[in-house]
Amino acid sequence: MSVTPETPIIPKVKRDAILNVLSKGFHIDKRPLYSYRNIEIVKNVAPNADSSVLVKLGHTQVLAGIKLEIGQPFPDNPDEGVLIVNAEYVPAASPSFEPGPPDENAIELARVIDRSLREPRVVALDKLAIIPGKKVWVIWLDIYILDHDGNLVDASMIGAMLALAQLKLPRIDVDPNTGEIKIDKSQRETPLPLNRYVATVTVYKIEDILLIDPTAEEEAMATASITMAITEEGNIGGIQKRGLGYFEEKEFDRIVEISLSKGKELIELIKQYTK
Amino acid sequence: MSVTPETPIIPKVKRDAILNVLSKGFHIDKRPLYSYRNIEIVKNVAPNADSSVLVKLGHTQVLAGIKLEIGQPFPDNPDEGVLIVNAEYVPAASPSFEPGPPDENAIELARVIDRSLREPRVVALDKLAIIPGKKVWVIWLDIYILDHDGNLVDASMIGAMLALAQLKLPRIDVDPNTGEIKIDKSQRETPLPLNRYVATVTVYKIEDILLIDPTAEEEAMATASITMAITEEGNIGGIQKRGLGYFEEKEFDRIVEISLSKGKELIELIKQYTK
Amino acid sequence: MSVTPETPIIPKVKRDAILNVLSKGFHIDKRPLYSYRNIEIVKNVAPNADSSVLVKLGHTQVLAGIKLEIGQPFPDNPDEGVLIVNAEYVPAASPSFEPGPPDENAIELARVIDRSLREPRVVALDKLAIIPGKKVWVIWLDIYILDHDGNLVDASMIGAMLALAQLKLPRIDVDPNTGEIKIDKSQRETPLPLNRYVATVTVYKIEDILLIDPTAEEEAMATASITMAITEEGNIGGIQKRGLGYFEEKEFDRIVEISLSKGKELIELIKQYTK
Amino acid sequence: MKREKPQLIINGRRLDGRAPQDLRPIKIEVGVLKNADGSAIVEIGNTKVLAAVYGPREVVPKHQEQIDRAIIRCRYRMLSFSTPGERKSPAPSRREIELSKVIREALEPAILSYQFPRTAIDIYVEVINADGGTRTAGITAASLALADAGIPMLDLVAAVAVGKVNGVIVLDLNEVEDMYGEADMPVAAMPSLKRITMLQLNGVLTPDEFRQALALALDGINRIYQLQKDALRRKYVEASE
Amino acid sequence: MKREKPQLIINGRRLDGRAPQDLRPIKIEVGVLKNADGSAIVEIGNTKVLAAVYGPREVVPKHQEQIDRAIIRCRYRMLSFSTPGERKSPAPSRREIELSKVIREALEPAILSYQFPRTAIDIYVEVINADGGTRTAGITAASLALADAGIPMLDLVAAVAVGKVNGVIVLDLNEVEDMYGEADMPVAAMPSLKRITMLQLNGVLTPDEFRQALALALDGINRIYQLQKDALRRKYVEASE
Amino acid sequence: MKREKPQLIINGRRLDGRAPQDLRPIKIEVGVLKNADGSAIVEIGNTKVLAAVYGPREVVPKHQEQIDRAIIRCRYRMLSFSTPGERKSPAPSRREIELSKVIREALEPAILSYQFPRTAIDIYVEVINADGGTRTAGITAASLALADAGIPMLDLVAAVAVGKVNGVIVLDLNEVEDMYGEADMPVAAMPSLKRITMLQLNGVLTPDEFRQALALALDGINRIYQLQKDALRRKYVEASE
Repeated sequence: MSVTPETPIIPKVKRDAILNVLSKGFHIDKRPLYSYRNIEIVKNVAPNADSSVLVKLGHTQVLAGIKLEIGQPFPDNPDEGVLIVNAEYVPAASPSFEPGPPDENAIELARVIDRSLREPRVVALDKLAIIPGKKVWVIWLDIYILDHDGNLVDASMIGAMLALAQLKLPRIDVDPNTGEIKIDKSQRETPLPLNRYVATVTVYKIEDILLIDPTAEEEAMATASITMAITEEGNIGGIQKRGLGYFEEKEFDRIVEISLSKGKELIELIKQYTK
Repeated sequence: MSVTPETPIIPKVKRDAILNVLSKGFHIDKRPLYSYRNIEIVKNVAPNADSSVLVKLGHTQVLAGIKLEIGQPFPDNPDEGVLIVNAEYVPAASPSFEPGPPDENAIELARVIDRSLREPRVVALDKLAIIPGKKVWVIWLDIYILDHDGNLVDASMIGAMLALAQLKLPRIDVDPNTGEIKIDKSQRETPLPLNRYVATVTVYKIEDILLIDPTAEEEAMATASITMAITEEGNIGGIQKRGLGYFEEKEFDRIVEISLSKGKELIELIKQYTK
Repeated sequence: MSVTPETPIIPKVKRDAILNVLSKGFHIDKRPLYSYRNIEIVKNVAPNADSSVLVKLGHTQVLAGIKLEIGQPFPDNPDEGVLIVNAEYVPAASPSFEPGPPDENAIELARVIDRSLREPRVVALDKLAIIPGKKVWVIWLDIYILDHDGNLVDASMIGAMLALAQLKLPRIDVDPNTGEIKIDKSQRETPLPLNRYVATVTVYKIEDILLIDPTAEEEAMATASITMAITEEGNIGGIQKRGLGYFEEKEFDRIVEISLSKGKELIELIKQYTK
Repeated sequence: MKREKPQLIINGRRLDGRAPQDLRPIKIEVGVLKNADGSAIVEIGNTKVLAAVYGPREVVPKHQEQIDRAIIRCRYRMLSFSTPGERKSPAPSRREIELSKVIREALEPAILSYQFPRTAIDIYVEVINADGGTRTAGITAASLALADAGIPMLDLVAAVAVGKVNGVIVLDLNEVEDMYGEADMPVAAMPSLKRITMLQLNGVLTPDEFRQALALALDGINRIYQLQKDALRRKYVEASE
Repeated sequence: MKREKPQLIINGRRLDGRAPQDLRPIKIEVGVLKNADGSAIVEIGNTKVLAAVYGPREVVPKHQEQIDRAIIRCRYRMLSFSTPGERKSPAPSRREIELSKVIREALEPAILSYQFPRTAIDIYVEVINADGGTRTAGITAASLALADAGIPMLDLVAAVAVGKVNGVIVLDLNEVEDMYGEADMPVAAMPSLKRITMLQLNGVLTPDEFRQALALALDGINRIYQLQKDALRRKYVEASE
Repeated sequence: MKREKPQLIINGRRLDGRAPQDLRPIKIEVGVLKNADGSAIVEIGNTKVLAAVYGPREVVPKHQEQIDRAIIRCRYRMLSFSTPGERKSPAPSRREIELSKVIREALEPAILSYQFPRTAIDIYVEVINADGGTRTAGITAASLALADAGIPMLDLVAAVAVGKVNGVIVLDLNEVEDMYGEADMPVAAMPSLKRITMLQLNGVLTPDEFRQALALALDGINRIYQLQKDALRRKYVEASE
């Protein structure tokens, strides 16, 4: 069962103060409404992973890591590699997160990231077959939310994109007799083949104000959000509305405009860190 | 742990009123004690199933559906097909049902239906081997209780029996080289081979009164019930006593008599709908 | 999550009385502090098991049983048999045990027994390959705590050791054509090959007093315990400290001394019962 | 989306004969269960979804209770034989968990939850047959079941998917179009208030295509809204006859 | 029931030498555990079952509590090494879940639950060795464990299976007879009150065979009942010595 | 321990160049998370562990509450990509369940739990990269996170493993030494009080080797203790600047 979450209680005084700042076009940390917080990237934080990256978006911290395995393709895509995305809200990240298997929020996050990668064909899965129909690369992409200060989807997508972009495939040797495949992780040459970069931009709605990249405090006041995956080419590669509230038809022009422009910005940033 | 269920609270006035009617030989809806409510059958409600049927027994609604797969036989019956029966009390069906995996009541229901089919060899499983010892037909029979107004076992058994009797096996092609088997669900010719028809008759006990097919209101007053699976030939192909109460030794002659006579009636009805 | 267990409440009068006896060098049942209670062994309590033994250590009762199967070796030990140890605190054994899958206490118990067998190489797993790299003996050792009156680890280890020592491998026939392996459980000749015997000795600490083999009442007063696996040769083959308390550095000479001497005693006893 | 795209639109017509902006045939019935406080079945093409509502009722377990509003609990589920291909495992899939949340959030904005503090409103969506558009049919049915249960709402919620198939923006995708098409965009709205309560996109659209698709979805939603009101009226009339 | 039926009755004798109406050797011990409020072990042939009872005690979790009676909670379980063949997985099987309910319902009619409102009586049935008749041995043992725990009952409950093997109605099936026989019918009763509290049938019987089988079961139950009373007396006498 | 033992000590030096009594390089940072009440990261060689603490806080579920003390709840967990080889399944392994208990019991003796009745102190240990010594690094980090959260303690707890490798007693095993060595003995202590709060041994040691190993472990623990205090001082100084 999906259940209405508890609404965080925000004292009226604070609420009014925040609304006042927002209505002047600024976040409570003085950024303009349509600007992201400072983004810090730490690469290779988990050397045992095939690729890993820590993304700090303000105080939000997301750890994305990849394990590569050789496995079987899906029967309906026998010649393609497999990408599996999981996400977890680590209980360290917020007093309200509980230990246990991923809840609906973590599952939704993982599935939104997954679709934002899959639908615009970010990873060239068709180049990841080793023995077509039998053995393909399986990419396990795991996202851990370590500290929650708002805007988890965009931070996670940056982490996912960077973890993929950094990944180098290890050398493999196929024994011609037994057909056994050995991975030699000490040798990494080929970068994972990517078709394009994608970023997500999540637009939040607080009363009638649209904004991006809220802190946790601001996010608690939002009634709804809409995440758009934006491709390098300026297309929309995925959408997800979330939250107890709604958007009005007329708000969509503005939402698309913001998403396209900020998405472009984020993709530039991701590309810089990839070098 | 199996736990004593909560006893539904029935106001004394109502209780007395019901007992009064029953003691005169009638259900609260004015049927005689030993007659079934109106039975309505809707076939093929789920076209994606290989067979499906909706059974309405008064206000009780049960949906039975079948998915056919090709699988491996059980090691102790290598030359026989496989029949797997599951049941679920959908939470829509009653304010007291909860979402989640089948509880002991649903499991018991499924197992009673399963035994009532298996022991009298209703399905000719021995005719369902495709490659003996390796590949056989697997019949997944799933029963969903959609609306609970009493007497779920008998309604479910009618649904199970009809879903089986309606089922036509799809054509299969065995590739002589690879041994791969392909199902062509667009072509259905052979009806599922059945050995016989079976119905269950559940006799309930309210105070000292024996009756069949109670409404949910009546059923809540029963202390015990006994389900007998009756075969076409007039044999007993399965029994299950349920409930917190007991039966007296001397009551069994009457129970067997009722079960045989009503079982025959139900089998006639099922056969009519099969045509 | 591992959670601080509830501390059993012991009335001060009783507590003082027990401490008084202990401080004089005796258990509440009048044994000296460093002596085990009476040990009773009942062999072959479950004839369907390949080996089974009931151990009564005072009122503590532990049932250990073994099922043998033929299975695949672990990839990192392709030429060795497999030993899998599980333990369960049966809810019959104590008012505080609950039905359900093994909790952290049962898992810890199983893992301590497992390591006490594995690290000193009690079972000659290298002699349990049937077809090296493909088929090996798999030993499922299951330990059930039936009645809890203290000192479960030492009692379980006696049971584990005896169940293994009693086990005779059934005859197997490998079909040279199909490679299929058949077990003939009616014929049992070869005893399971063992390298050595091991016993565990658990030293408990109540206030500043060290003791072994407490009753449940005494055990409830212990702040910590330390289990040492002692081999025939007088080596230490495993250690586990448990409990909310601590040991002081200077206590370890005494703990090792007790463990070596009582371990030797227990091994003698186990060997006697093995004959 | 798969790579091999069969020809799905021929001479401006879809494989089932519809024009791009056509809905499939729709059948709606309200009040189909005895025990549930409210219920409805929606059939759209070969898709068939049952929704049932219980509540407002006491919250068990109690700790879920909220002091100022009713909580909405929602489960979307596919019956084991409802899908093409193999039997669906009854364990909730990640997809079902996500859609339970998405459907709940599509309905939340319409329900006057603050009128029933400390209660729960439970919504069960059971997919009987799946041929594309089960989540949107589920929302359409659930909103009727809520109305049937007498739960006060700002407006009904109606839903439908739009998508892009062989380069054409089409309304109300069926299973084949969903599987082989380029994009699938389910939308839910409170039609008379023009509020969008659910929006997802699987696939890629240009910004222009998105605007075009959204407009077509809202048009389809309005048509479904009329059918919802007819079905409620029918039940009301029958009941009062 | 399997198709290949080996010859199970030769010259009127069963494979283990018994006549059709014979029970296997029975050993009963009451009060075998220290911590449990009541306990008993029943051995019948090679079948060995331990039952333990705790209660009446506080109900945790509290919401299970009933204001006018004790709840009975029962778990039937087979130890991993208790069955022939492979190790049994410790996860509760559907069979174990059903039998836990069936055993509880066999005992409920005998327990004076209304004397202990807001409490729980917990019954744990552990199958140590399974050679046919574990549910009936479990009921026989559990009823003794209840008596040993001092729980007031209308009567003891005793149980045994009857069946049809090579066309003959026989008492107290062992594993082989259960597996290859034509029918297996476990029965439980309160012997002195002639109340039948459990009745199941796996297999096919004619109405006449059913009546004959039921009579034979009740006869066997009476014999087991005497052994139950002996065992209780033995414990009582020993305890008072 | 595996059978094939590669040469791990050559000319008195370990494969990573350390002498037997050397620790790996250690990096400690306190206060690394915004939301947690206390947090710390400990890196020792390639092992990297994050610990976070919440509490004392309200106990949910309430029935876990203890009237005279705070309960300590602890979870040790390895992230899916933290280990060499294949992806680790996120389901808690038996090893993780045991280590959660072992770590909790290593910390319990230091925490003044009786100052906070009816509350919970939650400790989350997340292994980011595993190269030997994750449980001991976890204890070292968790004790700092407790201090960072302001939880009163008798002393910090520091931990390290000792072991036997190619017959030599060595300090602070890395993954290869752990895997191919003869014994691995993790130890935790409150250094200034000389109290040992955790002790495990996997492998075989003679009584003499055990004494030698324990002494070496306590020596290593004292060195780590100094680094812990430095890290706390650093954070305090930075904070007050």
